[in-house]
Amino acid sequence: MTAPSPQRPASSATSTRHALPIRELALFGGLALVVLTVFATMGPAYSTRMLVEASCYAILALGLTIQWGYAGQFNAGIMGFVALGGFSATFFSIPVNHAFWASDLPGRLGWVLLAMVVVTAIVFGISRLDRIGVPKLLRTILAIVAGLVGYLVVISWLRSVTGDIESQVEFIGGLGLPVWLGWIVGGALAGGVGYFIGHICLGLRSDYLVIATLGIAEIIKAFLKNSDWLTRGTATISPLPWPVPDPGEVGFLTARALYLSVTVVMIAVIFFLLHRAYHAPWGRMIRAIRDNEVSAAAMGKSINRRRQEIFVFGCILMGIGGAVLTSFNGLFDPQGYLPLNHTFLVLVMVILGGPGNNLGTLFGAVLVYVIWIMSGPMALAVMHAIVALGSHWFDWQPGNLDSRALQARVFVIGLLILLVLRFAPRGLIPEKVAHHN
Amino acid sequence: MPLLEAVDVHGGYGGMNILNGVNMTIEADEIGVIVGPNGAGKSTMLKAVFGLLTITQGEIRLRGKPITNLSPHKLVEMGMGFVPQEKNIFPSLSVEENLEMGAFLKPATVSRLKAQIYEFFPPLLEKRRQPAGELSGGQRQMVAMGRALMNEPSVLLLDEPTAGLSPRYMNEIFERVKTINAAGVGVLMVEQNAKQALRIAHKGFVLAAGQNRFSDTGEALLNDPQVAKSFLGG
Amino acid sequence: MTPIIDVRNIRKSFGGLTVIDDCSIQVSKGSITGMIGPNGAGKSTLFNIIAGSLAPDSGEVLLNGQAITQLSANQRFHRGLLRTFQIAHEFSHLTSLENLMMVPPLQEGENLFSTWLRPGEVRRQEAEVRRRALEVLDFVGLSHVRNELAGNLSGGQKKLLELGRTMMTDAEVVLLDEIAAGVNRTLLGDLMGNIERLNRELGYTFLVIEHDMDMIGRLCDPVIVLAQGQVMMEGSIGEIQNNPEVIEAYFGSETA
Amino acid sequence: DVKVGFLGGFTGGIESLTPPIFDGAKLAVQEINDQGGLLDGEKMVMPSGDTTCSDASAASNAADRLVNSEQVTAIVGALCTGATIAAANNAAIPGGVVMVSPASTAPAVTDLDDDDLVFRTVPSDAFQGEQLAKLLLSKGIEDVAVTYVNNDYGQGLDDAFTKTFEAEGGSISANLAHEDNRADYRSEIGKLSSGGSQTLVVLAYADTSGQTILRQAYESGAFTQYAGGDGMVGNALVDAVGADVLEGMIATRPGSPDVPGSDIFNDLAEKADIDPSAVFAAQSYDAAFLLALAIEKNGSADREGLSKALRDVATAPGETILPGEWEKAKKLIGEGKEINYEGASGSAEFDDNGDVPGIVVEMAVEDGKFVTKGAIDE
Amino acid sequence: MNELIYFFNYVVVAGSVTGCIYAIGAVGVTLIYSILRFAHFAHADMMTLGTLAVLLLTLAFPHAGDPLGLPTAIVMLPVAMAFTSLVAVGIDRAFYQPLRSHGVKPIVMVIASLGVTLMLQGLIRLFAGTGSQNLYVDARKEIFRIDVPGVTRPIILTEPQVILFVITIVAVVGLHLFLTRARLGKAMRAMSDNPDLARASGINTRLIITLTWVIAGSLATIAGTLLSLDVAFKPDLSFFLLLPIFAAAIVGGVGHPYGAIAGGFLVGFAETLAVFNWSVLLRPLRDSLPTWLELPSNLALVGTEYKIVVPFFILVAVLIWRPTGIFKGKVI
Ligand SMILES: Nc1ncnc2c1ncn2[C@@H]1O[C@H](COP(=O)(O)OP(=O)(O)OP(=O)(O)O)[C@@H](O)[C@H]1O
Ligand SMILES: Nc1ncnc2c1ncn2[C@@H]1O[C@H](COP(=O)(O)OP(=O)(O)OP(=O)(O)O)[C@@H](O)[C@H]1O
Ligand SMILES: [Mg+2]
Ligand SMILES: [Mg+2]
Repeated sequence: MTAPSPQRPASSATSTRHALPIRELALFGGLALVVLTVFATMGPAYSTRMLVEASCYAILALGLTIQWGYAGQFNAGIMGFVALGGFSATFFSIPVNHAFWASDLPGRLGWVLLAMVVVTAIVFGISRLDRIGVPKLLRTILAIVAGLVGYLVVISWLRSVTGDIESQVEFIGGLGLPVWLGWIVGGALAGGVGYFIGHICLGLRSDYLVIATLGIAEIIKAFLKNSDWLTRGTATISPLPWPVPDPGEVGFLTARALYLSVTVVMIAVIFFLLHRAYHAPWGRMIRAIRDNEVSAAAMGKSINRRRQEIFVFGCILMGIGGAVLTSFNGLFDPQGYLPLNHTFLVLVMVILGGPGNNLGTLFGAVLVYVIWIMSGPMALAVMHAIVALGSHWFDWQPGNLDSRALQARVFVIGLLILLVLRFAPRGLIPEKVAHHN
Repeated sequence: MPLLEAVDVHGGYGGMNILNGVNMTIEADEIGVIVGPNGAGKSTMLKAVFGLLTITQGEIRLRGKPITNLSPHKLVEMGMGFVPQEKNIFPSLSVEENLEMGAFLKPATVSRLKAQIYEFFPPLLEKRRQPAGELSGGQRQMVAMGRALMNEPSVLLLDEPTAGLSPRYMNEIFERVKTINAAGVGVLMVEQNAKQALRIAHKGFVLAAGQNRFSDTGEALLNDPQVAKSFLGG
Repeated sequence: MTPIIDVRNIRKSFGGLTVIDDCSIQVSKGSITGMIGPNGAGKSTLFNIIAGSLAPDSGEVLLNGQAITQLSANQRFHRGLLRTFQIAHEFSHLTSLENLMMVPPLQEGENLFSTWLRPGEVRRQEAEVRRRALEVLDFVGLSHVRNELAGNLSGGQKKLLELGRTMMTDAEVVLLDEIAAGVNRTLLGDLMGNIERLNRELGYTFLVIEHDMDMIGRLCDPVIVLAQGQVMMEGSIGEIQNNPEVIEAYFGSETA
Repeated sequence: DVKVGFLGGFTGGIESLTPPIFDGAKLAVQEINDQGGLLDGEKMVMPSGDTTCSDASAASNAADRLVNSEQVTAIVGALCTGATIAAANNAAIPGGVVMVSPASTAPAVTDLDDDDLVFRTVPSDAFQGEQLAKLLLSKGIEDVAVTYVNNDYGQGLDDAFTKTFEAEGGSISANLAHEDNRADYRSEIGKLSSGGSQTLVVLAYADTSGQTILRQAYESGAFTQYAGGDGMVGNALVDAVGADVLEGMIATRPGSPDVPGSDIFNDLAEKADIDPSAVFAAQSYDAAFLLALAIEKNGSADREGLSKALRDVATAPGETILPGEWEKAKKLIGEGKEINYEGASGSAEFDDNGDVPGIVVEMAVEDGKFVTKGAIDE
Repeated sequence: MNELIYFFNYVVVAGSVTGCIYAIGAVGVTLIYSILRFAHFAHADMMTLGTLAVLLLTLAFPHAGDPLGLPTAIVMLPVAMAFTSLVAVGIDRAFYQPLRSHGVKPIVMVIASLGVTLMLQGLIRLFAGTGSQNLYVDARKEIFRIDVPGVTRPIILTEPQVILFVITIVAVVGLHLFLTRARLGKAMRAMSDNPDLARASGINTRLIITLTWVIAGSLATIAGTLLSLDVAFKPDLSFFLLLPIFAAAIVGGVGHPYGAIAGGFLVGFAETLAVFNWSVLLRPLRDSLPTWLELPSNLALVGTEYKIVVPFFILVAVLIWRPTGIFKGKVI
């Protein structure tokens, strides 16, 4: 028994099936208009920058739309994968620190890493002791004790080596390789971590996944932030090389336009791949699993593998997007990865555009990013106007005007989420229902 | 004055009409049975009566009073009871609590009625502390029925109450419906075990594609060869 | 001849309550075996154990003489073991047609890389699958709602969809859990004809839980009676309907 | 109009420190406009951008907006070091825009490869940390526990402090980073107090972790003496934690009470209803004033040549210009004379890296207020 | 002995305080989860909002608590609770109710609550500024230093901590009684199970939902106020509590108030113990240790900078070991 449910995508999609995609055209036309307005008011250099960033966010949003829109996995840890991608891009592209490699530190670090592997292997071995008849309780106790002791030992070694790295050579430096290599590895790294997380969490309920991913993102960030030997921590690394000539060489506009063309090509490729996959039986299977796992298992689909696959796929995109974004920003700062900017904003993009609809996601990414960027100055202007009126009528003189105005931006993003959910719960360009006649 | 009256009811889900002018009348001492093919709109009709659906045209009256689009808990206060076809229990509440919820508006009579229900469905007594979601299909059906009876309704809407029940309980349900009807409760039920249902029915309605196809006494429908062939399985 | 399904000494209890109690049954190849029993006898639980949705506490399940107890539900599916659910488990946000189209195993298009690298092959298979799905929809009388989301179907239509899914791929054994409940009797008559045909012509084996005696009577031989987690008796429908114990436990005293 | 931008952390980690700093800069703008404006009577305007302090992309974005959309001539800011570096590398340096930061204290700014475009009116933490260490030792405090906020500010300050303190014979029983903005620091305080020191040095912000730590440290009863860096200076802190608790707390901050500019600035600020002792307000005033002088000297609102002009007006030789003396300066520049700005926070003698020599002031809590005790001698 | 007192002060007391706060927060989250079926991310900001109300009231009447000998904030608590409940109900009507009647998936509700979080955060900061403020206006927190004979260190407890312990117990017991005994409590659970059927049983679902928000809003106010009494009011304090609170609710088994308590204390103590420097406890043994074994000065499991990650390790560990949480996350 269900209450009258207005969720009737079938019929709504039916009615517009054959006509021109008027809705899409109108929305994208409107978006183009908005972007042009920005170009006119903010100048081409800044606006191109905005577009590049929006395109990086679009890659992130596509990653999320796969996970959430396709498969119903709600990943609230986007920030973590972005940070991983950013780290990889940084590590590959910045110059080699010769002081580090000339010292005995790489060797020592290598030994510690080896010790880490050995300890893990020992603990793993102990945890398998029950296979040869050791009682389970004893095995568990042994494993925990060995793990704890091993952990404390390795950690103290690691602390000493990293302490020396920090005091002698500051940090280990980079690899001095082309940056696109870092992007690819960033994707792989994020995918790898995604695999690990998925392994633990995907069996859980969806709301647990939200919390777990939220936490893991914090862990990744805490690690990057506090591992000064690896990332320089809060001291930040900049500038980062670009795959195309940078503004110092060819000026802001040209450099950014070149960068934009790189990201646009990437998006086009990703888009094409996703489109193919979604409209193939693969997409149908994923939606089926999202709907009803018990039944999908009974229909012979291997749920865990598929969920894993899709989670990793999404994470890879997030890693790549994060890498591209970080390179563009020209600065690696672990503290700069914030849930608000790198998780919730992406979330809003996907909600607004339409989870599960790639085109909608793209639309959402660009629109929301423009709103996000413009909301700062706009909030300020509005606030100034209000205060001007307020002081005129009531002699109201609030302090901290600018600070307060910018808080309003957080408010606006929140309100935007709610309004979209309220009036277009499935996004402005909703997921389509497949029809066959 | 008829107990329940539906006149030219139109309605559906989110803009699409499923019911295209359904008429039904039952008197206070009558059992009405709705039969028809799957997807005909039988359940939709019951939901419409019970206020779970927006009716776009037509009227529904209870004892002459219009109840069109009244909210369900008002109707419960007016003595209506409903057993839905699907999702008809509270899965995480124990069996006993499910029954108590049935008598939410009449807390005073809970223990007396509970005892009655257990007597009627002995398997539930054993399971009364178990969450209803862990019950077998048939046991769930018993809980659903029991829950509706707990309110001592004066009009009872039943959507396939015997689906999934063993023959023994199916028969008992029909008996029970007869008994409570004899005590003055009007019953409107949807059934796919149509032959048995029509046997106890005073009125039968054959619904197809959201419209009345035949309406007559139960007996007459049973004996109509065309009805039997197309709707009752020969 | 080895039975196609051989359930050996299965036990299952839920928190102290034993639901299946050392139960063994055999289903011989090519039969339509019925299973009846009072509500709560453990029939659906036994199905879940055979199909792999539930793990037994002890005992073994064999399919064609091979132990499958350790296999997961989806692996059992690939061995030709199909089932329906008593409480319909449709994919509510897929259309009826898609509900059926997603069933065939090993579709090329389910591999992410194939969708990118071999689009032609994927499309060809897809057309084939669609053709079959449309046939099945026709079969179970749901063609007119093929583009409707399955979640919006009526109760009976969902049950029909459940049945339709088992026809989407070549099965060895099909487990049907009360498909008749909620299905219009006229339509059910047609469906029974089709089940018989599948059984005769394609050699499907069926294990059918049902409370509808007409259906059991028309289709099934033998019939197993389950009560309180144990096999009470096994025999033809005639034997069963005349057994006083079964009458007492199942049919109720006043009917037979 | 001539635009000089302001970059600050209006939201995020230092959002409560930012407004007074912005006020300092706006005070300079106000004066300049009141006293005849820039160049040919053009008005100086100051668009602002929010760096959020911690988010590099927001910082470079805000900077980019100032550089490319607002087309500013120069920038006051940013405040947090990360933001300054991000803004410089991504917008200001490629765009050839001079930045003068009034608050970025981390040593990293010194090493920036900046085409001589990045300056600051605040000494590097390296210096303040040393001075704080020496100050404590000179008061006979030789055994301390240190905690610092885990960011570039806290870390830089801590590095310098620890090095000097230990080198000069002090001992540090515990040295602990803490995350900003947590609810509870009892476990941190537990660790800090486990070494038995009676003095706790807190290198954090008065609004956030610093305050909570002091309050909880007092509640734990483990310490008798507190000390802190510039981030801890603020009467709000005393009000919040309790005057009797903090009585005698020692602190340092950059700035110079002895330069004549300081008193003038205090007067000006008080007249404009701004707290003159607010951290970095004076530095911010100086940054804005200096940039205005440089623009005047450069003779146009162009970015070209501004950094050279800035060095000219800031450093000796030349006639001394004090805060508030815009008219005089304008006149002198008009006459083609050399000038040398001596600011509210110091002499602003930039070295090759764009850093200023530090003057660090000793502060103490007395009678429920932070009072300035005078510059610390080298 | 000194070391034991030290342990008591820094682990037992600190852990209990954190635990209590997490627990009350987690109970609220769990309650909303079990009735409305979604993870309410705005809970932490409801805490802040409630505390803000308390703060404003306290500022307005700084001495209201004096005659009772209680901190003014505590006296103002009921008023603030009423206010917050009202706001919570209003938010529900404006934002959640329409979604619910659309029959959206729970995850969409979660997202809506994220939206509410951001909105509340923006609003609170817009009005309250950003700095931190003490809830003891014109008053001083009382600190009880209990001397243990023969030891130099005293046991330290503060007034708000004592109040916190008392209120936690009262709130939990009361809530449990309400949920299990009261008819309305059962109706709430029924509502969470199957809202349509609840309506078909004559249960006034609107009333239930309103009641849920009243309870949740009140609990949030209590948690926020007690926390702020113990530390200080800060507009974004609660965001840092959100994650541990959710970890606590899940670890305890979502939908189970006692589980939430257990989870809260587990997470609170885990945090405290993980960063505790165990070498302090070993210090008395220092002299009897062999000379080659030098006692490291820092024997904490993780540095305090990693404290924030502790709840998640607990979460993941518990979820792997027992996916439904300690108390078998069934609904209440
Ligand atoms: N998850 C569970 N937890 C506890 N008890 C359960 C669970 N699932 C089933 N049971 C109990 O096991 C018994 C058998 O249930 P089962 O569903 O197998 O019955 P059935 O024979 O299919 O009955 P029906 O004909 O009514 O569908 C019932 O008493 C039921 O209450
Ligand atoms: N929630 C819904 N949204 C949209 N359409 C629905 C919904 N529920 C049912 N329908 C459609 O309404 C029609 C009638 O459904 P209804 O449930 O009333 O059938 P029924 O006569 O009860 O059938 P059955 O005997 O199979 O239970 C069906 O075609 C179904 O697809
Ligand atoms: Mg129906
Ligand atoms: Mg069953």
